[in-house]
Amino acid sequence: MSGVALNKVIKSYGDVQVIHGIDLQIEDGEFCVFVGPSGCGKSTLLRMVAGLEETSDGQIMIGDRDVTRLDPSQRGVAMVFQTYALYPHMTVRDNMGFGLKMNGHPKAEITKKVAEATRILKLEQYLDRKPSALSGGQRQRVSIGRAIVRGPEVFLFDEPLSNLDAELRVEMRVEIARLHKEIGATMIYVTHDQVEAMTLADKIVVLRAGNIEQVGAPMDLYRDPDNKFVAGFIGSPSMNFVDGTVEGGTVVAPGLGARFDGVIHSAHDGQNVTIGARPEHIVIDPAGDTHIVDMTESLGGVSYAYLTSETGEKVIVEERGDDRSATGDKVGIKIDPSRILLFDAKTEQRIRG
Amino acid sequence: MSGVALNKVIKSYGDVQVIHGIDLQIEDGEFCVFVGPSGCGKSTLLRMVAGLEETSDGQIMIGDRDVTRLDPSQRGVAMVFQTYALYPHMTVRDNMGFGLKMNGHPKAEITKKVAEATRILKLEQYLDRKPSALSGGQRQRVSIGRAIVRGPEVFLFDEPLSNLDAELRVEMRVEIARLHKEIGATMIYVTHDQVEAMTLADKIVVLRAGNIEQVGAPMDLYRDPDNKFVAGFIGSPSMNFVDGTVEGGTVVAPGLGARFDGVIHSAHDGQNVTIGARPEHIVIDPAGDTHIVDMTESLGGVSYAYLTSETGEKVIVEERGDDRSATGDKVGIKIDPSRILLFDAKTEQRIRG
Amino acid sequence: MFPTPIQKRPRTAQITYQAFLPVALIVWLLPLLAVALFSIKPDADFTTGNYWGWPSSFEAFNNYGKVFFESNMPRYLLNSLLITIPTVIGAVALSCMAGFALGVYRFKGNLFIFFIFIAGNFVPFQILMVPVRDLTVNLNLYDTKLGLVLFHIAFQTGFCTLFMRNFIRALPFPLIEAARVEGVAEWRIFFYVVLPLMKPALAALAVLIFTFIWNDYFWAVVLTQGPGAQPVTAGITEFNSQFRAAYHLMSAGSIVAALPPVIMFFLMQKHFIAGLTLGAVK
Amino acid sequence: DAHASLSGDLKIISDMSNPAPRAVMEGLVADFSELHPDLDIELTIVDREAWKTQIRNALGANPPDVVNWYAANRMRPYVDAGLFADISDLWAEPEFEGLASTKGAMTLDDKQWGVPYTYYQWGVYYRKDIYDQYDLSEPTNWEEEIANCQTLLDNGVKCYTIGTKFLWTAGGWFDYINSRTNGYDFHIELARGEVPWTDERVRQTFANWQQLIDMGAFIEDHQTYSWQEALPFMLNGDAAAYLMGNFAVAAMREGGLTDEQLDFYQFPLINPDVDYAEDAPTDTFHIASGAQNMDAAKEFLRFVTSPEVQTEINGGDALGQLPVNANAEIGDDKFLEQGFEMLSNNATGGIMQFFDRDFDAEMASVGMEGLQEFMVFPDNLEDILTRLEETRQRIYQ
Amino acid sequence: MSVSPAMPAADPTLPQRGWYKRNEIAITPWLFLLPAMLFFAVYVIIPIGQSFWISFHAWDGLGEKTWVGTANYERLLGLGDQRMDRKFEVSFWNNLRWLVLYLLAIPAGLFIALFLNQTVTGIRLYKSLFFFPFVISQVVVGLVFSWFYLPNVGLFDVITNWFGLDIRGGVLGNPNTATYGIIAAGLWPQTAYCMILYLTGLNAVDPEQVEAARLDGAKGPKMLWYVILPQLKPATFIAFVVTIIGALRSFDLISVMTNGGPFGSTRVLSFYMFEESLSEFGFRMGYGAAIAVVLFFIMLFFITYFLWTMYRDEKGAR
Ligand SMILES: Nc1ncnc2c1ncn2[C@@H]1O[C@H](COP(=O)(O)OP(=O)(O)OP(=O)(O)O)[C@@H](O)[C@H]1O
Ligand SMILES: Nc1ncnc2c1ncn2[C@@H]1O[C@H](COP(=O)(O)OP(=O)(O)OP(=O)(O)O)[C@@H](O)[C@H]1O
Ligand SMILES: [Mg+2]
Ligand SMILES: [Mg+2]
Repeated sequence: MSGVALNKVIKSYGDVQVIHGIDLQIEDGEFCVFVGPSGCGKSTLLRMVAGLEETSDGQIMIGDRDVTRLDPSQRGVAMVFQTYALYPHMTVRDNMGFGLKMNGHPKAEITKKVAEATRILKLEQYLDRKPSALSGGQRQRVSIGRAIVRGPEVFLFDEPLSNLDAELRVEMRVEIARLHKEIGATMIYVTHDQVEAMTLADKIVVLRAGNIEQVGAPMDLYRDPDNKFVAGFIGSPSMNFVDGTVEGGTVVAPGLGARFDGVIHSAHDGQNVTIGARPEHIVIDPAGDTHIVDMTESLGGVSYAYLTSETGEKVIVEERGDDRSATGDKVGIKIDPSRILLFDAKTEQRIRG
Repeated sequence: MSGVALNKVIKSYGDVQVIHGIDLQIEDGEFCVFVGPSGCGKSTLLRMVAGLEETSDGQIMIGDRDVTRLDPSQRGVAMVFQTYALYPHMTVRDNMGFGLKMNGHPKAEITKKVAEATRILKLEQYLDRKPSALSGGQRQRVSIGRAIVRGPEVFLFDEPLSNLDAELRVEMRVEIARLHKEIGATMIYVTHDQVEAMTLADKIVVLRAGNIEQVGAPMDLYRDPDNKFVAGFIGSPSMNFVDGTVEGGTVVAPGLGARFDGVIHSAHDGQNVTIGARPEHIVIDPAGDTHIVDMTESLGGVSYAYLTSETGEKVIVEERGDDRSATGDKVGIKIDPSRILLFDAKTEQRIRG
Repeated sequence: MFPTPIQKRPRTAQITYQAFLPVALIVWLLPLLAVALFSIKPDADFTTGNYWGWPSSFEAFNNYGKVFFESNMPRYLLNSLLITIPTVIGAVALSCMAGFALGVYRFKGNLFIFFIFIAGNFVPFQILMVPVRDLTVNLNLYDTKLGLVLFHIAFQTGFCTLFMRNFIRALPFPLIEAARVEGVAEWRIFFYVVLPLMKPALAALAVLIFTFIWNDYFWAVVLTQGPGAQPVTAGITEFNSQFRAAYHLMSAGSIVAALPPVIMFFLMQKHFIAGLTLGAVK
Repeated sequence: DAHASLSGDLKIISDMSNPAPRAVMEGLVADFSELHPDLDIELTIVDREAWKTQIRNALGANPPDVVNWYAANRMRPYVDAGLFADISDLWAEPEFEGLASTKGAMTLDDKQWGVPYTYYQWGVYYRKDIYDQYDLSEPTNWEEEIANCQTLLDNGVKCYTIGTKFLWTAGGWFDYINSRTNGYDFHIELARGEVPWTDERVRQTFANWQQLIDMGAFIEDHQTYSWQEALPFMLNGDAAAYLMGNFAVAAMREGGLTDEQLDFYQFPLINPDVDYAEDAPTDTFHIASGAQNMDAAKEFLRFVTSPEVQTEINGGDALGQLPVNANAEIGDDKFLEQGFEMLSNNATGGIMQFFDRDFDAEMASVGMEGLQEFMVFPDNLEDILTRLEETRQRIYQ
Repeated sequence: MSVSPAMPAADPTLPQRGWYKRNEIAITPWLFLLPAMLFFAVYVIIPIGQSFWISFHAWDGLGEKTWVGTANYERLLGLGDQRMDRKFEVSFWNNLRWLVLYLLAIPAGLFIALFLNQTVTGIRLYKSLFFFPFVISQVVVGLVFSWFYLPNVGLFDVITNWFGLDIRGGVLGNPNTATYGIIAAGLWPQTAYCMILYLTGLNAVDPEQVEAARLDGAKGPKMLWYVILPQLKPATFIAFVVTIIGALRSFDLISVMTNGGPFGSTRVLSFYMFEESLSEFGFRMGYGAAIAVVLFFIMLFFITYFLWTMYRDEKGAR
């Protein structure tokens, strides 16, 4: 029983409220990822759970203990920092054992726990090095090791991989996934990175300006976002948005050079909507002539074509075949109407059917 | 006439040789990208062209001038640094005009050239700001502008975008492509980023430990690499490699649970080979049972399945459909034999036919 | 932040802290406050033994008036200025150039020369006393401000070079490379690129050297004599013998002597503190 | 005449930095420049203590024309180094006959190197009112001295004030007790390094001194005061007497003591077999050998030694000391008169210049430090004497 | 493209460049170094050598030098059949006292820095005022403290009298306390100096490490000892260096406060050498130089340590 529950938590710095009463339930053993644009409050929220920031109002529960006013060290949490925050003057072994030592655990126990964490993270050969003699990935592993040793109920990660280079990032991501499977603790993870969020999370929490926009499993958010913000935020390259209007239950989208029947109730007649379509769901029709190819970018197995419609709206299309369009081509596009999403142009909320 | 030619150039720091006699021909107006693992000598080579590092041996030609022993300022090159290297105490305008001013060009000429570069880079409204009042992308634009103003024959870029965040990086990448099209000068560009290399380059130079592994157009390298290193380096996620042997002109690949006929001359009989297959060219066969799905990573439109074969070899497969495999599944795989690449297991050189 | 920000402590702790701060400050500055108190007392208070009590009459104007109009103090102050300011300019100029050379260029002996500067700076300066005094005498600069200035420039150059070199080292090197690629002559790089970026270091160092030189006593005693060239630190001892046991005047004199660096410190506080740490704690 | 033709600059450095002498010096210069309107006189007054170290530098480089210094042995380093000008020609002038008594003190190697401008007696200045209050009279011998002192101490008054921070005041006490105990000749032998400090006779001197110390005759903490800082004890009546040079009188008067309160007696006899010897240091003017304006400098020396000027500057309202020119008049001042009387008639043992002028410089510095220590920790005597003896042996080997 | 080349180098027929131009990068540093090196050599480096030279002579600073070989050192250190110079011995031990006790400025500075490392209103002013003593000339500090220590009327004595303590001779008049009294006066500005070094050091402490330690349950002194102090190492190092230098250079305070007394008990080497060389009864330049050389060797020990540390850092940085 060590899920995390936030009840109407609020954080203010002086007069400025940055977290506006968030309710969130994270189950025991769940891997929960916070995403959102920079400054939306991800780190703040995480640090409130850790106890590093005071909670201005509301309640934080870990398991069934109310920890809102407890010291960080008493909450049963461990945190992994973006900059590793390893103690530079201690060896890897001492870094990992430091927390236990501070709390007066016997030497033998510390040794045992460090050994176990070392095994899990394959750090055996580095135990006597100082952090400065380690690569970025190794450092981050040590910092995770330090968290493991303390045997917390909840692990907190604040963008742990963003200081690593691309290759290492992939490696460490897999490592963290494995770790979660192996020790099964509750984890809360803040990231900027789409891929990390999508691949690691059991549950993604999308934050925006101190509020939760949507909570859900990664593919649910990807396929079934509640609003334009989430739709645009999840997925890379992001979803294409074009303006449209509803005319007799039909959505007219000049930017796509298309009309979509039966995707909306006629009740919405005359309403301005935004139509969302992911690049991989749009197919180029070489026979058409509604769009011009501005540019193509080939990444090898996949290319992206940047199109401009007659209305001036930009559309990105993914191409995977061996024949791909070239800059300057005049083309048309095709979309399976079942793949498009509709949003209210004003409220930006999803219009479901 | 301002291509760049390197003839057997060598760079040593004291006793340590880091560039081992490189020959390279870059045509006038070409966009050439250097890639390679960290520490392979990309920056060093670029800086040798710029004249910021002395050339220990060999010859560097720009156009038909031998510039090997010339000062940086006399080579007709301009360089854009990763950290922008803008003079923080000067306005954008002064930054761009500084080089000309120091070399005694008349004011009117400087003004004209700065105006032109400003126009190209759309920096008009920032001319009187100091660099500290600009965003990262704008700063990098100014630093490119500074290069343009000098009207060099060759532009040199050392990881110009790696200090920018993901979104800006995409934007600036497009900008640089446009710039190249517009002014048509020869450009040499160092990067770590797959996407930048693939999308910008006319010609990619793959370096490894101070030697050139392969030179070619991006898609040529992707589809037709000369050796295992290039095959593995280009493309993300990288190519799968499994061991195989040649038996009577047939390649046997236990790790793929497959045999490939007619892909190799029987002359290679008995030879150990490495078989390469890109994730997007492998298809999962739910009916098979040669592989176990260790883990899947879903990024939305695409998922990657991490499989282990009976031989213990790991294979990554890309999945795009709506039905994707799940962790723990037993599956088989299928590959179009025309898509596989063969490498000599020892020399790691490509075996063509 | 360590220790825990007081804002995160209980209200009582905050109040205690806020209240304790001024008390601690007063205790810390007690000797100074005593001098300030002395300097506004009348002479009579000392003969009657009222050292620490309330002044029996307020004599600040009298006492300070005496200091300014009936002693050599103003002359000493002027000397100090005429010694300190040229030294600051000279030492900063020399060390800027040396720092640039040592910080930007790689050449044989770079580190060695740098270390010589540092080592020379940490030498117990008494060892220089006799030879430097002789040199000054031979140059006919004994008891001149110039003699003092030249020596101070030379000696401070060690410290300043350490400071400047480390500062320049910390500047992004691509700035210099960028200028080189643009064909800017080396000396122009110094003037147009490096120097403008060193402004904070220049300010910090200038303030620091100002205090050092202003407060120098040893060399003032060794290289000068009399009110013709001596700075205020040496002057204050003369002042003291002139008014021996006249605590009120001595206090006023001391305060006047200490004032300029104090004013400098308050005006340029930020630079000053940066100065203390910049060159040292890298 | 010669006076009118003087022109150019005259640079004088004087160490007369205490208020009264300072005024005298400034007056001197003012008068002199009135006589010679074309002469540009630059007077620098430096701290008396500081001057003792600065004179070398001053004479070495860019020297002034006229400086203050001291007579006798104290001139030697500068004479040997050729920094003082030989002014034997001046002494040959008839006007200088009035100075004949001091010629010896100004002579080294048979030449004269400066002129005296003042000298002064040492002796015990005491609070007559306090003595009267306790019905004491001026002591003439050691027993009376001790008895007086005991009475004062019993009444909570210290017998002597003294400030030994700058050491030399202790030298005065040694000069007196030693010469009273062992006689002038012995004292000078000791000064010349001819007698070991561990000599029994020296010990006797210290034994006598220790009597006073042990009974608490001196004020406490004297090692932290300069001589001026020790004055208030006498002014306030906490101490009754001060063994000092006559220059102290000005300061005592300025401190508020009237002539009724203040009186003077000659240091009492200790050993009845020896004659009185007195400290009477001579202060002097010298011309630097590198002087730029030799004529003006010499004229200035003539000026300060002339009977009129001597009378004026040594008067009770000025320096309050004794004039060196026999033709000058002693100021109308009871201390000057008493002093002159004492030196003329009652100093048959001899005249001492002072501890730090009679002894070799290094010996003097080590010695005075030892004296100061002795005054604070008399029990360290043995150690102190060993130390002094070691130094003597090294210096006079 | 429309931007025309602006570089002179684009001209293939390069004019022969001047010798300076060709060697610009090699020559420039030396030109820039020249004035500073010249000054430094004339006023610092050469005089050090001269002092060594003088220390082998007997010289009164006026006449000719007389070569005496190592006689000065023999007398100073008591080699051969002589006793070690008493004054030197006293000075040397006093110097050690200075060295050891002066280091108290470091923990004291740290303590005050920790006390002041808060963000409350006006804290900047407080920090400045606490730093104040460092800005004041040591001469003034010396005067102030000698009044502070005056027997009977000095504030210090007044305060100690409340506690029934009476130091005989006053702090500065008692040979057992005088040196400590001066050191305490010296500690005052030095503590302020260390304080400011630590304040800047504390600013640079990685807040994430502190947070990590907080999560690890380290608090108060434990946190200070295990996490903060190791990070303050550079500040400590500098504080150590400047304090050592200050301790060995101590001259102004002694000269102003006691002039070496009472009876020479507060002498240190730097003061003693000044006394021997240039004071009233001094002018034994050779002997003074020998003392300076000994002081130099003591200092050299620290200089070497400092340079060695710097050298290691430099190597690491490249
Ligand atoms: N100490 C503070 N005082 C005032 N405002 C603060 C403070 N710390 C954070 N904020 C504000 O709180 C908001 C949330 O900040 P937070 O660091 O949680 O964002 P974030 O989502 O983690 O951003 P990023 O992705 O850039 O790390 C921001 O608007 C920020 O400006
Ligand atoms: N000044 C130097 N002295 C010695 N070796 C050096 C020096 N500079 C670079 N090297 C070595 O030269 C090799 C090439 O370095 P270079 O910086 O060119 O690599 P790179 O490919 O640009 O790497 P990265 O992608 O990390 O920027 C490296 O092995 C490096 O260690
Ligand atoms: Mg954050
Ligand atoms: Mg590089």
